[in-house]
Amino acid sequence: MTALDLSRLITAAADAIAAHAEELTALDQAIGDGDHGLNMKRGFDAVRAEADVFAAKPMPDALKAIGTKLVMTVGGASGPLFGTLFMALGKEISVEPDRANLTAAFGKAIDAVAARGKSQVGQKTMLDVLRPVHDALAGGRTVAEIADIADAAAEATVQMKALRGRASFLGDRSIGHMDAGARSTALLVRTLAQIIGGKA
Amino acid sequence: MTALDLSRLITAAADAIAAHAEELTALDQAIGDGDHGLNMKRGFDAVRAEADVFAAKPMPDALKAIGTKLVMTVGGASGPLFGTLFMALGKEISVEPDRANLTAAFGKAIDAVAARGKSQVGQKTMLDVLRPVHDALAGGRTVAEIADIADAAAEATVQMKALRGRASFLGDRSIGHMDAGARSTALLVRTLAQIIGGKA
Amino acid sequence: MNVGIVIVSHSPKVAEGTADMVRQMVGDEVPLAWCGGNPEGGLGTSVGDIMEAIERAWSEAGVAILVDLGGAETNSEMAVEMIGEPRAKKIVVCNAPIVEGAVMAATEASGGASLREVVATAHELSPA
Amino acid sequence: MNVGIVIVSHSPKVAEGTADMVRQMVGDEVPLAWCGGNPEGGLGTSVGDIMEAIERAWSEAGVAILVDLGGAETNSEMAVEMIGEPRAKKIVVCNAPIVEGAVMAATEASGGASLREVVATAHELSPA
Ligand SMILES: Nc1ncnc2c1ncn2[C@@H]1O[C@H](COP(=O)(O)OP(=O)(O)O)[C@@H](O)[C@H]1O
Ligand SMILES: Nc1ncnc2c1ncn2[C@@H]1O[C@H](COP(=O)(O)OP(=O)(O)O)[C@@H](O)[C@H]1O
Ligand SMILES: [Mg+2]
Ligand SMILES: [Mg+2]
Ligand SMILES: [Mg+2]
Ligand SMILES: [Mg+2]
Repeated sequence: MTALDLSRLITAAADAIAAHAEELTALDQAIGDGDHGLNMKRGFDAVRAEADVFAAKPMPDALKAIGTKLVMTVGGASGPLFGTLFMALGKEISVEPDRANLTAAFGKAIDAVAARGKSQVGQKTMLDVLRPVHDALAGGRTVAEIADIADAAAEATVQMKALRGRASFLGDRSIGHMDAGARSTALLVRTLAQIIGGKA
Repeated sequence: MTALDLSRLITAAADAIAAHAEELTALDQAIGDGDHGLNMKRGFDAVRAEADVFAAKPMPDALKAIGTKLVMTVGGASGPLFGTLFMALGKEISVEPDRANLTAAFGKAIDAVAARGKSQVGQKTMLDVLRPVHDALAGGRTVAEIADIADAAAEATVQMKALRGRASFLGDRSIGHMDAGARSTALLVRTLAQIIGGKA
Repeated sequence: MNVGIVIVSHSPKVAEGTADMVRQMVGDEVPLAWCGGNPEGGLGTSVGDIMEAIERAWSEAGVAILVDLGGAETNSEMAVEMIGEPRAKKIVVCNAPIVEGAVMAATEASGGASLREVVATAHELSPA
Repeated sequence: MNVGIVIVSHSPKVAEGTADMVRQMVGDEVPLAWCGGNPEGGLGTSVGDIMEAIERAWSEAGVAILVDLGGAETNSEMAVEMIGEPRAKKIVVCNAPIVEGAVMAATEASGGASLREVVATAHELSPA
C-alpha cells in the first residue's frame, strides 16, 4: 500500500465519521450519554489533520501512531478501544501485509480490544461487529460481502441487551436500540471496503 | 427559670463556644475535617443573635426553637445532633421543670441523638459525654461535680477508637486524640453548670 | 411522573458536576436538584438547602437523595424529618456512592421505575 | 513518602470538588492531583490529562487512581499502560466510588499506608 493509499483511506474514514456524527450521537443518546458521534469526530478529525504524516510511515508505525492519536483525542470509552485496535494492528501487521497477515493481525487486535474493555462478543458493543468481520476475512469473503456482513452485525446488536459500557446501566431497556460503537465500526468497515474494493 | 436566665444561658454558651472555637477546630483537624469549631460557632452565634426571642418563649418552645436554629445553621454532622438534643429536650421538658423532669427529659433527648446518629456510647462521640452527664444528674450529683464529670468523660474519649463520624475513617489512628464533639459538649455543660450553680 | 433525584454533597462543585452527568444521561426526563456547601458556602451541608432541593425535585412518585459522607447523610435525614408527613414517607436517603449512585438511580428513574426500584438500583452499588 | 491520589471524573467540577474534600481531610500530607473533561472540556476524560495528573501526584510509594464511570476507568487504564514500566506497576486504578473512595484512600495514605493497603481501603467501599 502506498502513502497515497493510506492518506486516502484516512481521509475517507474521517469523512464518513463526520458525515454520520449526528446519527452516531443519536444512537448513543437513546441508551448512553449522547457523545459518541462527537467523540469519534474529534478523534478522526485529529487523525485526518496529520494524514500525510501517518501515511509517510511504514504501515506498522502508521497504524500505531493513528491508534495513539485516537487514544489521546476521543475522550470517551471508544477512544482507548479503537485506539487499542489500531495500535495492536500496527504491532502485528507486516510492512507489506497480505490477506493472511492482515487477518491474523486483525484477530489479535480484536483480542486486545476485548482485553482493554473486559468484554466479549454478545455484550452489545463494537466487538459484535469486529468479530464477524474477522470471521468473514478469514473465510475468504469479498470486500463487498464483508461490508454487508458488518452492517448486518451492527443491526443484530439492536436486539441484544447491553452488558458493557453506559448502555448497560439501562438493563433490559437497552434492547431495541442499535449500539453506537457497533454502528461506527460498520461504517468504518464499509468505507475502507469501498476504497480497497474500488481499487482492486 | 425567667426569660432573663435563659437569655443569660444562651449568651454564656455562645461565648464559651466562640472562645474555644480554635481549640475545637484543632481537635477536629487531628482526626476529622477541621471544621467543628467553625460549625459550632456559626450555630451558637445564630442562636445568640435571637437570644431574646427564644428567651421570651415558654421553656419547651424555646428549646425546640434553639434546636431548629442549630439544625439550620451548623452545617456539619454536629448540627442535626445538637439540634435534635435541644428539640427533643423541648418536647419532653415541662414549662417549669424540676430536677426529676429535667433528668427524664435529658435522657430521652440523648436517646433521640443516638437515633439520629445511629450511634451509642463507646464510639468516641458527643454521646460519651452526654450519657455520663445524664447518669450524674440522675445520681443526684451537684452542678460542680457534673461539670467535672463531663470534662473527665471528654478526656476519656482520647483512648477510644472512633466508630462514628469522620474520625472513624482513621481506624486505630483515631486513638490518642480527644473527640471534638465530646469536648464541645463538656464545654457547654460546664458553662451552664457555672451559671446555674452560681445562682443556686 | 418519574421519581425525582436530589444530590447532596459537601462540595457544591461535586453536586453540580454530578447533576451535569445525570442530565447528560437522562436529559429532562427526571426531576433533578442539587445542593452543596454549608450555610457559609464552605465545605459542608445545609439542612435548609437540602429542604429546598427536595422541593425543586419533588415528584409524587417520590424522591431519592444521594449523599456523600456522614454529615451529608445526617443532615439529609434531618431535612426529611423536618419536611414531615405525608411527603417524608416518599423520600429516601440512599445508602450509595453519590456520583455513581446518582447516575444509576436517575437512569432507572428515567424508565419510569418506582421509588423502591430506584433506591434498590442505587443500593446495589454499596457493599452489603 | 505517602502514596499519591489521582481523581479522574467525567466532570472537572466533580474532580476538583472531590480534591477539595480530600485536602480538607488530609491537608498536604498526600500528593494529590485531579483531572476531568474530554479534550474539548465537555464531559468525558482525556488520556493525556490523566497521564499529567499521575505525573503531578507521583510518589515512589505508588499512586491510587479513583475514577467515576466506565470511560474514566478505561481511559485511566490506557494512561497507565502508556506511562509504562517501571512506573506502571506502582499505579492502581481502584474499583471504588470516586468521592468516597478518594477521601478514604487519601485518609489511609496520610497515615503512611502502603499502596496495597490504600487500594484495599478504597475497594472495601464497593460491592464484592
Ligand atoms: N467495555 C467495553 N468493551 C467494548 N466496547 C465498549 C465498552 N464500553 C463501551 N464500548 C463501546 O463504546 C461505545 C461508546 O463510546 P462513546 O460513547 O464514545 O464512549 P462513552 O461510553 O464513554 O460515552 C459503545 O457503543 C460500545 O460500542
Ligand atoms: N453518627 C454520630 N453520632 C454521634 N455523634 C457524632 C456522629 N457523627 C459525628 N458526631 C459528633 O460530631 C462531631 C463532629 O462534628 P462536626 O465536625 O461539626 O461535623 P462533621 O463531622 O460533619 O465535620 C464529632 O466529633 C462527634 O462528636
Ligand atoms: Mg457515549
Ligand atoms: Mg461519554
Ligand atoms: Mg468536622
Ligand atoms: Mg465537616
